[in-house]
Amino acid sequence: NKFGYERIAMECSASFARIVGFLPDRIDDLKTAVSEACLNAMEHGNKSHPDTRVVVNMQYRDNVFSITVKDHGDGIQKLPDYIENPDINKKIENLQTPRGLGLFLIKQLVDQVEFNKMTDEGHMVRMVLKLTG
Amino acid sequence: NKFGYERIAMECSASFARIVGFLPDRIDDLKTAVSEACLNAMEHGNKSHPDTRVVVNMQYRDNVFSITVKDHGDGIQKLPDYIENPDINKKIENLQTPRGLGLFLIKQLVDQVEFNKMTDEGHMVRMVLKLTG
Amino acid sequence: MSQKTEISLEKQGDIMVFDIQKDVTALSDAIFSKAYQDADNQGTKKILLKFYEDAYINSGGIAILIQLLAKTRKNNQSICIVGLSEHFKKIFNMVGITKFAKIYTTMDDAMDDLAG
Amino acid sequence: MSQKTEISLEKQGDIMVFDIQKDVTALSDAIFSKAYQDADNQGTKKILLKFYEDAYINSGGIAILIQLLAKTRKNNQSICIVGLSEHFKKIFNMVGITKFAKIYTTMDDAMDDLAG
Ligand SMILES: Nc1ncnc2c1ncn2[C@@H]1O[C@H](COP(=O)(O)OP(=O)(O)O)[C@@H](O)[C@H]1O
Ligand SMILES: Nc1ncnc2c1ncn2[C@@H]1O[C@H](COP(=O)(O)OP(=O)(O)O)[C@@H](O)[C@H]1O
Repeated sequence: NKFGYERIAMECSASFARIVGFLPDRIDDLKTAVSEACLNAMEHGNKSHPDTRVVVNMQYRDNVFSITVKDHGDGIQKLPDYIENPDINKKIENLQTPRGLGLFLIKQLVDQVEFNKMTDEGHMVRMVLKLTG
Repeated sequence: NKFGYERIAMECSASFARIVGFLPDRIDDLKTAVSEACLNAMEHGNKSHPDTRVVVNMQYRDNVFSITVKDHGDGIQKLPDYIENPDINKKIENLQTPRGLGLFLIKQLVDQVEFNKMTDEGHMVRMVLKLTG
Repeated sequence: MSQKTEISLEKQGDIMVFDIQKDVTALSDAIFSKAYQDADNQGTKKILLKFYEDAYINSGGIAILIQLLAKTRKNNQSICIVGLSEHFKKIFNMVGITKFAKIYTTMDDAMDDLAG
Repeated sequence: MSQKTEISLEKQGDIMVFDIQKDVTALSDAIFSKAYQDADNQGTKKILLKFYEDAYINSGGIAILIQLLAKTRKNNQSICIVGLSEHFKKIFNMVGITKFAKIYTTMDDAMDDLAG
């Protein structure tokens, strides 16, 4: 964690996506999504405990790149509206926390995302990007 | 596999090692070792079956970077002498196959390697590089 | 390894340029607050945030930027952004930052806007 | 993605330069055989293998190179290597290739050796 596990996951997923043929702009989308998912896994899932692990898995098959990020937490609880619908005007007026943009960005940047998949090892987020063209 | 899984593993491990602070020459050692281990896992372990998987795991802790490469095979059988002790003179004279340098290189390049670790999922090779200085 | 944000302030005419190097994350809070404080103490009314193509900015960093925009708005300062990669232009747009700070591709265009 | 080896032959005086681009792996077998055949057909006695810093060479590729060295040795051709990164110099050394082909850092040094 102290070495920026999100960076490692980001760079790995970028190498993977580059090799299978994604274009640079999609790779940038992937990098941001992966980094946000890992940061959430470390911060909210594993609550920054030093001996917890975040496990990232990547797979590519039939033009579909999928990446899962697992943490040891209980998953994402019901979210307040400011997370589902962040509003920049309210954030600027200090009527809404400026945080809470990670999930929003993930949803915007990947083709498909599933949160709250529970496994034996804990909570998992699965993100999918499709290689087109 | 067709996309050169060994490249992906190579690049991922390189990103990982770079971020935790390995120097470029050690990263090159790691890349070659990882690529040889993955090629073996695909070719000998999974016997190039298209629906088999090679799973690579990386971990860094206390200045020790370790990486495991798992395949679905039965492990490495007793090896002939030309693998244990490759001899370039014999190879040039065609008295020994020119192949069989992968395990040799892995052993030379990493600080520690264990072959034939069997797990529920099959055979595993574990390689370790230490961050020094 | 996480690379600590570096901000240097450069006065160009009546415009204060925040030259922002390295990562912008949740950890950049203190350095942004201090830079803004310094600029504000000098009576700055025009701010240009200068980023670099290879910047790494995450949602925690964006939150810090939103807080900065909130301050400039409260204090009637104008603010522009320059140097972002296409990716981060898109992200800033998605989040709505572009409603409060225009994004330019070249320094000249940004300076012109602030000057005009 | 695996990048297919590209070899172009360039005659420089009585030296045949194999300009080797992209990856050298087990898949490079046919292209190396053909390049050698072409060079040999032209009566080449001196061969220079020119690699690039960013080459990816794995143990399967090294096996192909060993086979090439075996042929040059049988046919009394001299052979040198140039352009390898420090990493692959080390690897070629470990494997013992350097016993059969000297490795140089500059083209000039390699050409001098072959000429001398
Ligand atoms: N992996 C996770 N495990 C548990 N809760 C999570 C996880 N990821 C996100 N959350 C919850 O969703 C909220 C919104 O996350 P996000 O949009 O990334 O914003 P932020 O991390 O800035 O709060 C978090 O505050 C947290 O409550
Ligand atoms: N993952 C593996 N599973 C089963 N056998 C293996 C594995 N890796 C290596 N081997 C055995 O070890 C031998 C030597 O491997 P290596 O030195 O990499 O050379 P090569 O792959 O060129 O034969 C292989 O031919 C194979 O029999």
